[in-house]
Amino acid sequence: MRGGFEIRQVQKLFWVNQTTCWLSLEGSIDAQPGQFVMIWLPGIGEKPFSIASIDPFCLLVVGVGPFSRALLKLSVGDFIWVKGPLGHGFSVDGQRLLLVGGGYGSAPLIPLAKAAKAQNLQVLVCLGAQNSDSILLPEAFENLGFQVSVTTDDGSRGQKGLVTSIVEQALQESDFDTLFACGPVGMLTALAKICCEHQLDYQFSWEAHMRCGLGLCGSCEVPQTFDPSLPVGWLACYDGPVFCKRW
Amino acid sequence: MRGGFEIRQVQKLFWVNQTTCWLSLEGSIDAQPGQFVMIWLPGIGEKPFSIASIDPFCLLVVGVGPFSRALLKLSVGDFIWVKGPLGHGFSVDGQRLLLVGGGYGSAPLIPLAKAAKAQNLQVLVCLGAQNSDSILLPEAFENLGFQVSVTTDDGSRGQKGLVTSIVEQALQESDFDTLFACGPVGMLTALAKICCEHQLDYQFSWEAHMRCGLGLCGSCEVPQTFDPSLPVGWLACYDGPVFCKRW
Amino acid sequence: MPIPNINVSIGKIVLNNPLVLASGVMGTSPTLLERIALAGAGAVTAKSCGPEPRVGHPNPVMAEWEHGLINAIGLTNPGVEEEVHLIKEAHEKLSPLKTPLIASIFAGTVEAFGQVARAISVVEPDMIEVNISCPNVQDDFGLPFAADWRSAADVTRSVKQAVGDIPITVKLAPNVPDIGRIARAVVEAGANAITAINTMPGMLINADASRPVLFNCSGGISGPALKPIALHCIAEIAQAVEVPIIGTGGVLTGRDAIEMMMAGATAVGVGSALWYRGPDAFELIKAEMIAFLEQHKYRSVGEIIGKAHKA
Amino acid sequence: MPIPNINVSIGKIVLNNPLVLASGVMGTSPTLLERIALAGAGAVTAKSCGPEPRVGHPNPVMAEWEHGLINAIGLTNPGVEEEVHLIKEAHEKLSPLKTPLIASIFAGTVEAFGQVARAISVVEPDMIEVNISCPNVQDDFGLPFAADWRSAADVTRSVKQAVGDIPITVKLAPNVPDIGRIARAVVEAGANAITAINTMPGMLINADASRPVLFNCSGGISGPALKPIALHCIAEIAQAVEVPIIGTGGVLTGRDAIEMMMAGATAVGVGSALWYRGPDAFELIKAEMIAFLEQHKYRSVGEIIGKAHKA
Ligand SMILES: Cc1cc2nc3c(=O)[nH]c(=O)nc-3n(C[C@H](O)[C@H](O)[C@H](O)COP(=O)(O)OP(=O)(O)OC[C@H]3O[C@@H](n4cnc5c(N)ncnc54)[C@H](O)[C@@H]3O)c2cc1C
Ligand SMILES: Cc1cc2nc3c(=O)[nH]c(=O)nc-3n(C[C@H](O)[C@H](O)[C@H](O)COP(=O)(O)OP(=O)(O)OC[C@H]3O[C@@H](n4cnc5c(N)ncnc54)[C@H](O)[C@@H]3O)c2cc1C
Ligand SMILES: Cc1cc2nc3c(=O)[nH]c(=O)nc-3n(C[C@H](O)[C@H](O)[C@H](O)COP(=O)(O)O)c2cc1C
Ligand SMILES: Cc1cc2nc3c(=O)[nH]c(=O)nc-3n(C[C@H](O)[C@H](O)[C@H](O)COP(=O)(O)O)c2cc1C
Ligand code: FES
Ligand code: FES
Repeated sequence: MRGGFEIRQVQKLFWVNQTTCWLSLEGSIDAQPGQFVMIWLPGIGEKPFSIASIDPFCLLVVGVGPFSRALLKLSVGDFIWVKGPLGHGFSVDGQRLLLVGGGYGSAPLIPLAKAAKAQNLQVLVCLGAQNSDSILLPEAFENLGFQVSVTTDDGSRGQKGLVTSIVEQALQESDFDTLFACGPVGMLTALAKICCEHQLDYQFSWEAHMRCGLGLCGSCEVPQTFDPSLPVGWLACYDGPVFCKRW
Repeated sequence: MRGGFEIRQVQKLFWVNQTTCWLSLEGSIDAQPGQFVMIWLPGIGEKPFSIASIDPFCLLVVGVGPFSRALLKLSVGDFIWVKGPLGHGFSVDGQRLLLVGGGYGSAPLIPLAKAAKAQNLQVLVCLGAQNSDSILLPEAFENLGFQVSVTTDDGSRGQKGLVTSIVEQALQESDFDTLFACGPVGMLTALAKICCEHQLDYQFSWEAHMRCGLGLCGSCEVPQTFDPSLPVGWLACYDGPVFCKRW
Repeated sequence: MPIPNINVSIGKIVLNNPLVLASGVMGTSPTLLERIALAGAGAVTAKSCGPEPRVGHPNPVMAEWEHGLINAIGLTNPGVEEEVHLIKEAHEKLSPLKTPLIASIFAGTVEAFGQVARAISVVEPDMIEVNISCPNVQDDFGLPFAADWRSAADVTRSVKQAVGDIPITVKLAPNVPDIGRIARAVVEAGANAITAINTMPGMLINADASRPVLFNCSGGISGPALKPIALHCIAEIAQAVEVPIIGTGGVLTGRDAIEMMMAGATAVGVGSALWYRGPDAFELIKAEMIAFLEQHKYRSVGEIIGKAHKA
Repeated sequence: MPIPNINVSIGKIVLNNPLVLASGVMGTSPTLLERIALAGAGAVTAKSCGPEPRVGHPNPVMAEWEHGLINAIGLTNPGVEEEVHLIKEAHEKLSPLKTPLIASIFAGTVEAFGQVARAISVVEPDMIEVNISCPNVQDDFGLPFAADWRSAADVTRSVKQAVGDIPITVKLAPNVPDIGRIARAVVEAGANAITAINTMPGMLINADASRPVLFNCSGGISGPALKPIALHCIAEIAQAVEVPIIGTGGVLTGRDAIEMMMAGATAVGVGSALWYRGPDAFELIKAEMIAFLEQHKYRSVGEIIGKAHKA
């Protein structure tokens, strides 16, 4: 019954920056890297979150509005309600992987990186954010022994500019089998174009406005205007959030 | 879902006497000796029947009225619908077993005798019926190597009189650990008295008018007037059909 | 911490636990009612009885499906004349156990309801359930009185007048557009409590047989599939009236019972659980309720009644 | 033996198989409707649209429970003005696939129903579904029109007048005492078909949270638990009227679909199965239907319509 709510206790909180928290929950979750959950806070609301760690089950929460801030007000011992795992995650294809994250897009890439490590694959990570503070968890990748390149909008850390620029550089410098990405829609659309030009296989985790999370309400459709490779009527919660393109 | 109907094909028919048929159904049934099933013939009705063989799943049907006669009109390849196994069966207790059957009461005793055989137990079988023809399946027990004593009302086979009389004789001649019986209510009531006098453990399969077969409609209550050892509000389909008495 | 208190009261009737045997399920004789009382029920409801004896429908009368049970017993009962003796006998058996006894009645007309109620009231059950919602006898009696607030209120008044001091609970049907309206009408007409809900009309078809499974074709759904329907009805009723509710439908576990009470029930009917959980159903559910209350640090089960509407 | 024929017709509309995408499930955009047509549906129904845009209810709007789903989406829709364009676009996408398109409408008054229907009729969907039975918008609209045969008939007449030649199907609710009566009323008022049923009102409560799970508290039950309720309603309707029925509720497998048709449905709505069986639900159910028909030596699916009442 993946579509029902189960209670989970908050076991640890680790503040990554002023608005971002790593939430460690009790137990593990039987999920694939890239799957997501719906989190319900009774009386407050329900929103989708990537699974940032499978065992222990963790979330990476950026406080941007009412729901995420309510999550950040939780204390150790408090409870949240979890529906999931939902959707379809990444499949670890290829030997040389390029991981690209924008903002909290790091979250689903962490379990993916772990899986790649377990298989001894070659991984380069590119992370983009507004500024130095909001680059999320480069150390999570570095601790696995992977190289991390960073861009910030204001140049306060790594290269100044968009993450797409270091992706282009990376693609020029070496060969990759698959590009994995999660981040804002604009970033993914740009990356899709780049991958198309290079005929590079990719797996993108799309975000969209989710309501039911079960594939029935139709709210989370991602249109082909965002990526012409998407099939017609593609639902982020049901067919995705990960879309796999193999040329 | 033991309480739903499943379709079964009739695979063999073997006429035991003019009004009695051994019905062999497709497959086996995951049951204990002494459990029963409800048989549904769409458009005709639904009645309880003992499981006369577990593997292959067989019934022993005596044609006495509309439903049983309809069952006897079936041909090989026809279908019946089975709800069950239902209720609680015999538990093979003791080393020296006395099996007592009246009429189609032989039916649940056959799988019990098989189980006793498998455990190398000592078994004596007493069967009673109106006449020679209606003694049901003594050979089923004889083929297992067990001795069968018979009484008939008219003396046309075995001893003349009621089965209780040969039971009394048997109890005088040897020691038994448990008496197992199935047959008409009157026979069981008489046997209960005998067992009480001998302080002999017994397991009786009671019959009663069954409707739901699931223990909810209350129709199959067996009153303490039939056997004072029965608990209050005892339901044949739910607590039984087998009632176990240990002194 | 002391064990949480699980006593509840329906008006002046005190139950040592909130679990009430639902009408028609197992409790068809004094000895069966006694059995269920001994098995730990807080109160027991007798099978509904009507003006005349009824044998009920031919078999099959009941079947399990993947998500519940369905039955069309057809209100088998010995008729009120005989039932009076049975209730008397049951009462004598239950008194020493201190288990309240709820009689249950049905009839085909408003007047007959009053007559059956008057006859039963003579033997003084602790409460009388007015079953205006059996879905399985439509061919004999037409639409249940629970279908309409006016007829529901008429029956309630008729029964109330007939029974003197004996409190009455009116049993409502889920297949109505606005159960809160009906609850209001029967409470205004004198109902002391409401039992919600009876079974939901349904049908099983066996595709191989190309036939309805039940002889009566349609029947009443009970068990797990009924629970959210019951919760909705209880919540609607709890927001419409103040009287105690005996919340019934699909309770199999202590958690289910807790949910019913959070929706607004004061007591909890238990029927199909006797199939799903076996003869120890009452003790199992009770133990699970107590464990839940302890885990969540409630001191008494009363604290959770209607809690889902309060937070 | 040749493969059994599974074409069916709802009036003059021919479906290459009996499976119809149920309203509100996945088909909220022209591209999603196209997707479902490509996935093998015999016809598709668009999400119900009303006079004005509605965002629907806040989250949680949906949850799975042990025996089904529950939702209170709250009739999210862009309003009829925008919907007209979407239906037109969907129609263009579906025409080459030869998949009939059913628009679905709702409104708060009899007049508004007529207005929405007229606006939609301009873009000529193959059929218009008149949703008088959504249980999730009671706070905004009061009791559904499906609650009463008179109001159901009034809406039907109003729509029928507005749409000219376009056939209409009226979508009924299960939580009524006598669905056959309502079916008769809407058919007399001009309905060309009946869709039965919409979801059943229900509620989930999470005991740990002591709260209803859905933001809207109550919601509509769909999926497995709904099937016997739907079968009962379809059987009642089939015995009351002659028009085709789109039997809807809890169909997950080919066998379920067969049961619906044996109960009297001409076509079969499929909604929640998209969750339970995944994106191939339509092809899976279709293959299972064909296998059943072959096994039982039916030559055409038409032979089983209403068969449960005939034997
Ligand atoms: C598949 C999926 C996975 C997700 N995983 C995560 C995750 O792992 N961690 C996480 O923190 N969130 C994640 N989100 C986003 C999350 O579901 C909420 O949308 C987010 O927490 C904002 O909700 P809110 O109610 O707090 O703010 P809202 O009121 O919804 O938003 C407040 C403001 O912030 C803007 N905003 C919303 N989301 C973002 C964003 N991601 N970046 C920048 N601005 C934003 C809005 O446009 C609005 O102006 C995910 C979303 C999806 C669809
Ligand atoms: C637990 C249980 C197990 C059963 N197992 C078997 C079984 O293995 N084989 C089997 O054939 N039946 C068995 N029965 C009996 C069976 O369920 C039916 O009652 C029987 O077949 C008669 O049904 P009918 O509709 O044919 O006749 P009915 O109309 O019910 O009865 C016709 C006439 O026969 C009489 N009668 C009914 N049953 C018997 C009987 N057993 N002996 C003599 N007269 C009778 C009735 O009183 C009536 O006068 C069992 C019953 C129970 C409760
Ligand atoms: C076999 C059976 C018989 C029933 N008979 C009656 C009855 O006579 N009167 C009545 O009011 N309800 C009757 N009901 C309904 C139950 O009292 C109860 O309302 C319903 O089963 C829902 O509860 P459950 O899910 O716990 O079984 C019967 C239910 C079943 C299963
Ligand atoms: C998420 C969801 C949204 C729905 N929206 C509508 C709707 O807008 N209009 C409508 O008439 N029915 C709506 N329904 C009801 C379905 O059309 C269908 O009647 C019901 O779900 C039962 O079928 P199922 O069990 O196959 O899902 C909705 C159901 C679901 C699950
Ligand atoms: S959120 Fe409802 S379909 Fe994806
Ligand atoms: S037959 Fe219904 S209780 Fe036994």
